[in-house]
Amino acid sequence: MGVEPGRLQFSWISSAESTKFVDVVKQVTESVKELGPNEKFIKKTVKVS
Amino acid sequence: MENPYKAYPVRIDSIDVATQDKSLRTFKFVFLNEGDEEKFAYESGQFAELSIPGKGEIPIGIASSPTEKGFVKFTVFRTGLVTNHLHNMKVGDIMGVRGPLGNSYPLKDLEGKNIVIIGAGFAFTTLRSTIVYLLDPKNRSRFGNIDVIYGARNPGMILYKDELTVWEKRDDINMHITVDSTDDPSWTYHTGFVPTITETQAPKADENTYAIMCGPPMMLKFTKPVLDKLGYSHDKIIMSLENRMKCGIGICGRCNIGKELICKDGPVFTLEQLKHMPEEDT
Amino acid sequence: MDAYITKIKEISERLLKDGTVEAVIGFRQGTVPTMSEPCMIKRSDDVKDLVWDSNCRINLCNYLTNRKEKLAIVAKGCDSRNIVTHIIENKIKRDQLFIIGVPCKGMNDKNTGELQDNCGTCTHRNPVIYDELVGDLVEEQTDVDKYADVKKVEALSSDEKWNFFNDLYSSCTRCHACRNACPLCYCPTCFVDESKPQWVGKADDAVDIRTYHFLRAYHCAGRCTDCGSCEAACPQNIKVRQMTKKLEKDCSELYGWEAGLTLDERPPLDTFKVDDREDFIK
Amino acid sequence: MNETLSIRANIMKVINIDKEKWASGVESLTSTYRLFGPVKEDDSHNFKELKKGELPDLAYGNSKLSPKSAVFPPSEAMFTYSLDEKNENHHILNDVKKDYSPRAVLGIRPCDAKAVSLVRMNFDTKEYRDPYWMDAFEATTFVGLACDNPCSTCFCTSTGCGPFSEEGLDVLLVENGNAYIAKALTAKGEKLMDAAGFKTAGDDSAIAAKKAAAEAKITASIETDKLSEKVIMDLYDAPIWDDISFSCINCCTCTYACPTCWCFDIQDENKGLSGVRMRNWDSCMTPLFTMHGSGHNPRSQKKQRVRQRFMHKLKYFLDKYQKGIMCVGCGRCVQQCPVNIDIRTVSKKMNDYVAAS
Repeated sequence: MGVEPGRLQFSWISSAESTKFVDVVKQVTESVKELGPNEKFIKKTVKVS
Repeated sequence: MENPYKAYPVRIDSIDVATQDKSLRTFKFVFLNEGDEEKFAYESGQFAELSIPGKGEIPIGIASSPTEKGFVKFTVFRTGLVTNHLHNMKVGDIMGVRGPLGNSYPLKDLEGKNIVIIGAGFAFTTLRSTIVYLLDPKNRSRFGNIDVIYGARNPGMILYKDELTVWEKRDDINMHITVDSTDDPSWTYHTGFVPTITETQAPKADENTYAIMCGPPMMLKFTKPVLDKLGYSHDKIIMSLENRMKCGIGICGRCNIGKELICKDGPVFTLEQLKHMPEEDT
Repeated sequence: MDAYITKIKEISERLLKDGTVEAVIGFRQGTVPTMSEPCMIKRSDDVKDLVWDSNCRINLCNYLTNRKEKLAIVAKGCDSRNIVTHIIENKIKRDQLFIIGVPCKGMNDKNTGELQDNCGTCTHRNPVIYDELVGDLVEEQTDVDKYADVKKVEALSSDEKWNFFNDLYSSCTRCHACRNACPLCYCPTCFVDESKPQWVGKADDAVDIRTYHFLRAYHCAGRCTDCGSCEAACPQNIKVRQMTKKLEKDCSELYGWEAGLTLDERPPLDTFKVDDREDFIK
Repeated sequence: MNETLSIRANIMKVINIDKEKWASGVESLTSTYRLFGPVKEDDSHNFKELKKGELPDLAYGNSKLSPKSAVFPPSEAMFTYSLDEKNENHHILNDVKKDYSPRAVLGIRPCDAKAVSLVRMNFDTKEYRDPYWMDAFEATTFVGLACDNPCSTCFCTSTGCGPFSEEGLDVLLVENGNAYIAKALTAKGEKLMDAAGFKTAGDDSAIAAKKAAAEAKITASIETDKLSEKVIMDLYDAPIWDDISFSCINCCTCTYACPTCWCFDIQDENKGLSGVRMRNWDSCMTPLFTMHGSGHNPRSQKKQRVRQRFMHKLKYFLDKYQKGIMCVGCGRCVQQCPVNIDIRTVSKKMNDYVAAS
């Protein structure tokens, strides 16, 4: 659709795996930061005439 | 010419919880700009769009009477997005009121006539406006007998209790207050549905007597045959309708029923007129 | 086609006369050369109105949703696959239906008069479920590349894809014909129509338009039969299948799934199997 | 009618425009006018604001969507507001600055121009004047292009319009070999002709024959002659609506394509602490159109909505304004309806319906 691959990630984390949760969140945050701000799918002020 | 879509800025002056279940609140607004109150000259039966920037607008009947100055009052039932937001607003908050919109009860034409006002639930607001107008010392003498039949689900759901108590004590208006049911032993008024009470309490029809009705669809549906039975001709039964509205000025098209636009040609119609308009529900 | 319609009429008349069904859903003559109109025939005298030609492109399964009466329906291969999906999703019961199966060699595009794009790559031209056929089964196409156009889009870079879909939807007016013509889109309230809270903006804003199209496509993933109703219905001739087909392809590749072929299995996205692919999960 | 004719007679001026001078004339207009015209996109035309140097593509049948958007955009800002309580004017509506400088719609077909004048009755009433529609309308000069080759779905001649109809137009262009015969019908129209430098006096004697030829090509028609004598409630209760509405999928195609459909919705949309109150095209075909805040919907059924659309166009409007039906016979809904619901068939059913007494 045109959204960069790195912005969407699926992970399987059990409610008991707290450290994995923290690691995944850190890692995803890092990789999204690397991609920079998302310019697509962000609605600026509605465009009307 | 002014933009008819632009609301007059107002400040919320007071908020009163109107019923025990807190589903209705009465909001008193004062106009922010000098002169706007005069421009908002209205008559009983008209409505206005309450305009909350960021949320939208809702059409609400005006509950205050033109005889009451310095403010405009609305009693609002919490139901949709805008009304929910409104119920959470505070005294002092700024919003807008756009109007007055629609036609009004034809009170000028009713001078010299007897009037029976029949209302139920939270549709009593514009009828409150009408009663306050009729009872104003400057106006009362110009009208004949006034009967009011007002019903609510239970005593806690009755609107404007303080005023009803005062009116009850007057001898120039006959109040018939009823609730569907109650387990309150101290309840001294009627118990029963509005159509039933209308049948026993409403004056018999004559050339000089008019009925003004406003209420939920079920109450209207069952009160109409009662009025027929009492002999009211359909041009003497005046009703107020509601429909989804947006613009309030007959332009956006959604409230169209038959050839009428409810927001502009109504909301007040006689039963005679309504016979020529589709009841969309069916 | 002449033989088909004779048979359709014959079956319909019989079913209506002997009371097997209350009505037959089929097509009648259109008023413009490239159109036939879906219709419901209730009296055996009206069976003569039924037609079958290369303009019967709208998926009739769309008219079955939540119906209670016993019905006969004229069904091409794709219609029958959607009927299977409808039965699985409890939108209609199998024993309510008499399926008049029509082996199909494709419908014509309403604009060009040539074979419709999806029909050109259709691999299920024969009804997969039926009570009676109106003609001999036709040969299925085997040597077709269903996803040539999808592969082209897949090969684009992120930015190119983004622009591709921007261009694709640029003339969309949000009339929702694609959704309303789709037998899968039967939600009582579509997410774009949700107002409490509102999910999608209502202006003709590109972001909102795209949100509508891609979310709708996702809702149809694993259920879409590529019947082409959406594209046939679009008044702006937008190739809306570009999005739905990609998901159809994914379901085929990931789960070996083609929608609407069997009553015995639920679509992959609403079931869990231990051997489901999970290599996309990190 | 007579009154309009006499005004026209006073103003009407016939000008000959050599097609070779058309482009330079249009070019001269750009200094005073914002120009709108038919532009070809893929396989169809639509009215768009013309870019600098772009010419309207007049070799077209009619546009896919009607040119109503030139005065009534699909989405239009009405007000802006601030929700920031630190802002002095928070929660107060501010007007939106709009460009109502002169604009011209070039090449509008006579049916669509007539539609504008019908729609005006809705936006310009004795009680209220819709400022957005009216300001845009008043700023606009409508330059029409007569239809020499009407479509097979055109039925304008039976709606009180026609391929050479002048109603709602400021200028009517008639193609005549290497030239256009231009009839300047209003002062606005004359002004535009002047601005374009089109001054050569012309001769309109060729028009009558061309008009007759074009009208003769229109074979489709809509039957409406008995609609005015019908009783609203009879038609409303007529047993025709189940059959008419069965195939309808309740999309908005007919209403969005229609030049005489004007219904709109008002919406607030916020971004952070500021927002826009806007209006968007709406359609009586969607259940949301009449959904009450309580969730109750008086027109929850498809049949009710389809009936509303046709009753409004063919009966309510007729009775309300006594100016004919709310349809100009452009045929867009007939062509574009995904399931081929045809207003002509519906009108015939209504016209023929006799209530059982």
